[in-house]
Amino acid sequence: MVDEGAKLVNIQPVMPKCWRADTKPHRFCPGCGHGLVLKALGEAVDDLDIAGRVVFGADIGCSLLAWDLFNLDSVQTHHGRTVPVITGLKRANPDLIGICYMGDGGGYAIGAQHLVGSAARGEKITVILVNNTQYGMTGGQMAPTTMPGQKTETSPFGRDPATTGAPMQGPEMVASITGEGAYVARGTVFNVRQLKGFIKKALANQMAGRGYSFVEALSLCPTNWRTDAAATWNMVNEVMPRYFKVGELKVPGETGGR
Amino acid sequence: MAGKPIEGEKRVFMTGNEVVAYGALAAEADIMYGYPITPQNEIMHYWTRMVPKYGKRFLQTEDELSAGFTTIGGVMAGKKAFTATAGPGNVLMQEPMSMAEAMRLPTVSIVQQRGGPSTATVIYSQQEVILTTMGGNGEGLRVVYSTATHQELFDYTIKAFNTAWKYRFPTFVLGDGYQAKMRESLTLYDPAGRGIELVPPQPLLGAPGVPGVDRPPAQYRNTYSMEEELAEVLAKNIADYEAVSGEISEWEESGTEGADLVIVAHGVVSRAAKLAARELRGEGIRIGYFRPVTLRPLPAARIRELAARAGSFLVVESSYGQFTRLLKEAAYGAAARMIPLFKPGVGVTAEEIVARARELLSWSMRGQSS
Amino acid sequence: MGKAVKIVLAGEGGQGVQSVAEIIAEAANEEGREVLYIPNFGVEQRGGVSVAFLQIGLEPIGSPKFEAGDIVVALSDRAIARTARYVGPKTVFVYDAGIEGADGCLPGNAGRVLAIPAIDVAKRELHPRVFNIVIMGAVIEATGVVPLAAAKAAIGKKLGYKFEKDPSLRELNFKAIDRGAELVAGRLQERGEP
Amino acid sequence: MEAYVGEYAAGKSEVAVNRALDLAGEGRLVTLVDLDIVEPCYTLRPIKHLLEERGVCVLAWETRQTVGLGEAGTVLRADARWALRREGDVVLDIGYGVEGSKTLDLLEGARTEENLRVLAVLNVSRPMTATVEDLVEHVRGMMPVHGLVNNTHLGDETTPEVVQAGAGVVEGAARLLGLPVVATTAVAEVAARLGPRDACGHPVRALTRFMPRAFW
Repeated sequence: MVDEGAKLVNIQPVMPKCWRADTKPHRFCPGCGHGLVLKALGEAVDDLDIAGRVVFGADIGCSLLAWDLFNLDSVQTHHGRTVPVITGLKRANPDLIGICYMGDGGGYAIGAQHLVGSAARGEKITVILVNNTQYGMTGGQMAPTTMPGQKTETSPFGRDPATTGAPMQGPEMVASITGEGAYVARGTVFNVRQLKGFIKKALANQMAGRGYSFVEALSLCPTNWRTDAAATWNMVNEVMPRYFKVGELKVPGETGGR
Repeated sequence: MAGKPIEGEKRVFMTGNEVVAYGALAAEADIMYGYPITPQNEIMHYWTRMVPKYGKRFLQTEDELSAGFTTIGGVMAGKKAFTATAGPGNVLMQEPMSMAEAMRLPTVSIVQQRGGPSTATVIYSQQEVILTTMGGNGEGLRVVYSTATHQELFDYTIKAFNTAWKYRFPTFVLGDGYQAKMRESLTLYDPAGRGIELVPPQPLLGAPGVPGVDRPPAQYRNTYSMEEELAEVLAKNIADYEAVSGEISEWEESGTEGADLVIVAHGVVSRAAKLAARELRGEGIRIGYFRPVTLRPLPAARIRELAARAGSFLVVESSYGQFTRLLKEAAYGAAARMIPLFKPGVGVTAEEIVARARELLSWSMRGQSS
Repeated sequence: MGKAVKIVLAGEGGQGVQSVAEIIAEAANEEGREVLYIPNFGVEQRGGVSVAFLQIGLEPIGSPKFEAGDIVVALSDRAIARTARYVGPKTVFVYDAGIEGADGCLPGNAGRVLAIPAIDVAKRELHPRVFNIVIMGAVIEATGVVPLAAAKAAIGKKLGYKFEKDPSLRELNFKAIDRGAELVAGRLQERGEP
Repeated sequence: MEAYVGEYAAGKSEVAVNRALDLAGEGRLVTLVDLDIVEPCYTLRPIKHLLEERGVCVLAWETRQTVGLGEAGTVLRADARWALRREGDVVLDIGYGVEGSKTLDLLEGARTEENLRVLAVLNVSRPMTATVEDLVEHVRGMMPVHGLVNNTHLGDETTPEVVQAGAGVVEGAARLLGLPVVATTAVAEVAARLGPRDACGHPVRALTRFMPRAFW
């Protein structure tokens, strides 16, 4: 028997069943929010017991680091094209459950037309978009989600809404262009339990064939924010919600949303 | 759902776009993804009309990037998926096709070339040769069939699916606005009736079984970290491509034996070239005709042989040397001169080719007598 | 026969030139001829002059494009201007005699220029709607690409459902073909033979 | 503990690598940390093994351990985050970036560590940092900074005159900023001709160039 002390030392974080052990530890920066979102997604896939039907699409940017994170069939593409790849897959084989995992640059800028087109058509896919307010992998440039005054490599004096616009309201846009059966929510890594609930509902919505499902996850990027732990949590808990309202925006069967 | 779309053989008179739709049907294509652009629209129009009857699928996407990437999704799901485009749409299409090349995906794309650059005309050209053979930020590891007649549009649409699924390189049927819109007669047939075996598709993603339990997960990516890692993947793909280039490449030729002048053309222009060569030969003039059917991979060995023997190639194309560039590369080091008859963005008639050939022949006669 | 007969038909949208070309093409195809038909396309297809290009012969047709037509038919002033580029020294240029101001813009280089009162004949003797069928008769007579009977059969195939409802339409259309043929009969010394 | 900060291509990495090697050469325990997270194409990765052979502990990814560097890959290592808790000398090579030395926030204890000295590496030959005014503004944007390093150079065309002129400009900026000039650095051949101190009296450190070998 192992004694009590040794047991404590050997405690490992619990990994979702659908994660691949042989590609861990994953390669995100310390303090990165992706791990939290992907854990929520992994647990949702476990809970729904759908690993045999899921195809996971990762985009470029930091989300691409997830291309071999799961024990799931996966395809990594770029520039928001994950949405049409998974759309094409789902259209060709509707028995599959398609997940698009992407960042705010791919989803709201270079691949925005795919988000708009797929949402408007009501594709039976689930899009999980991670909003960390800038382009992480290319070195911290301004994104559509960058907040007013926020300094990035391409807004070195802070984002000026007068010349570069206001932070993109993704879920609000998706909610307004999708039909009845759509599920739209914005979660946050500050509340992973709630985020996992949103993702589960989004996947269940796809499985029921009701319509589009979209979850934006407010996330963290201490590396490019240059923030320590306290400032990082302050950013996601205090600053980001000023611009991005957390909650469900559209739930099938409920009128008006919340 | 009806049975086979084409039973036995059937003589028909129709537009090229219709022919492509029937060709895809005969090839047992499952799903088309597309975005409207002239002159390929009727491929979608006819396909969508046949969809319910034969249990097929169609998706109109938000643009050609999406049409290409959804086609990629379709083939990864294990379906015979295809798309069709032209001109500026073909420009956008190159991004997904680069990925298809990177991942060795059996996509089939029909290109009906229109005038360029930019939106130019919706009518006709052969100006998408470089784009279709070498487009994207890759090495042109793809197969491009340049068709000349409606019969070929049908034959090679069927063949494109087989080539794509057999060799796993993105495959293109390169037509043009003339072929798209004109009508002529051809014979539709059931491939099985002619002993053509259709290569069955296979799922790349979503195959049976739970990944990590029943089988390893299938995981694809288009990004690498290191030069060496990329170099290894490319080296394998290039070696595979080189290995099958000989068996994929196709050409047509006549009267090249002993001919000092060979008229070289591809696609619809080759019809005029063929006619011109025949007319001149009718007058007892020794003149050759050569036409690569595959622009990628080009029948390079045959081109080199001919270029080593002939004095000149009269290269005729509805673009400003795009086709000639491919020929020159293949024939590099051989003696033949490449004499241009370039008509970018417009069609070429047999009369023009005959006139140009006569001019060249009279010069060379004069050269011999002086 | 040597080369294919090349035909250009041009008119305003609604004048039915594409239907005429299509029926001739289908008739020729049924007769076992080689046929290549390009309806005009491009920006002109919306509100512009409609042009049909037809080649009919016994051997596979070469280039879809040609420089000069054997017969070029223009049914409006704009069509006359639009088709001028397809006229050569061997071309028979046919236009409707009722086009106002046509005299000033006729192609000077045509082998023969022929005005036929197709619109007038259709209006007075038949029905304005069969104007294009009159033209078809004239084109067939002028080129001999198909027998008139084959053209009638092709019309029957295309408009059969209408003819069944109203058998008098059959007579009207067939008469229009014959009248069209009469309009050019004897006015051309030589004609293309198939 | 020293952190080297500065503009794009100012020579931070070169100065940091040489500093780490010098300290290791004295038999000290040295950890060198790669914190270039904006444009990490010149990084310590390729020369990691070389430095380790010379007794420096290097905290940097190796290219083969990363994924997605096609898009640059701002991937911070977990052990880099805790670098300041290590024993011995710690030399930090900090990338450029709009938030300047705020990159230090990524390290646990950076803001409370009394022994950490942030040194701005300056190259007066770079167009954006060519005058005293430019330098003052540049360094103020990176605060807190504890000292300046004159690394004025023109690559292979560097002459003692170029370095001396740079020293003068850096000295001027240092006076306005109230900061010391810790050193003038130059490749060994130039340093030899400069002598132990430059014209302004700053100590001269000789550099061996490693970074040309350190692409990706």
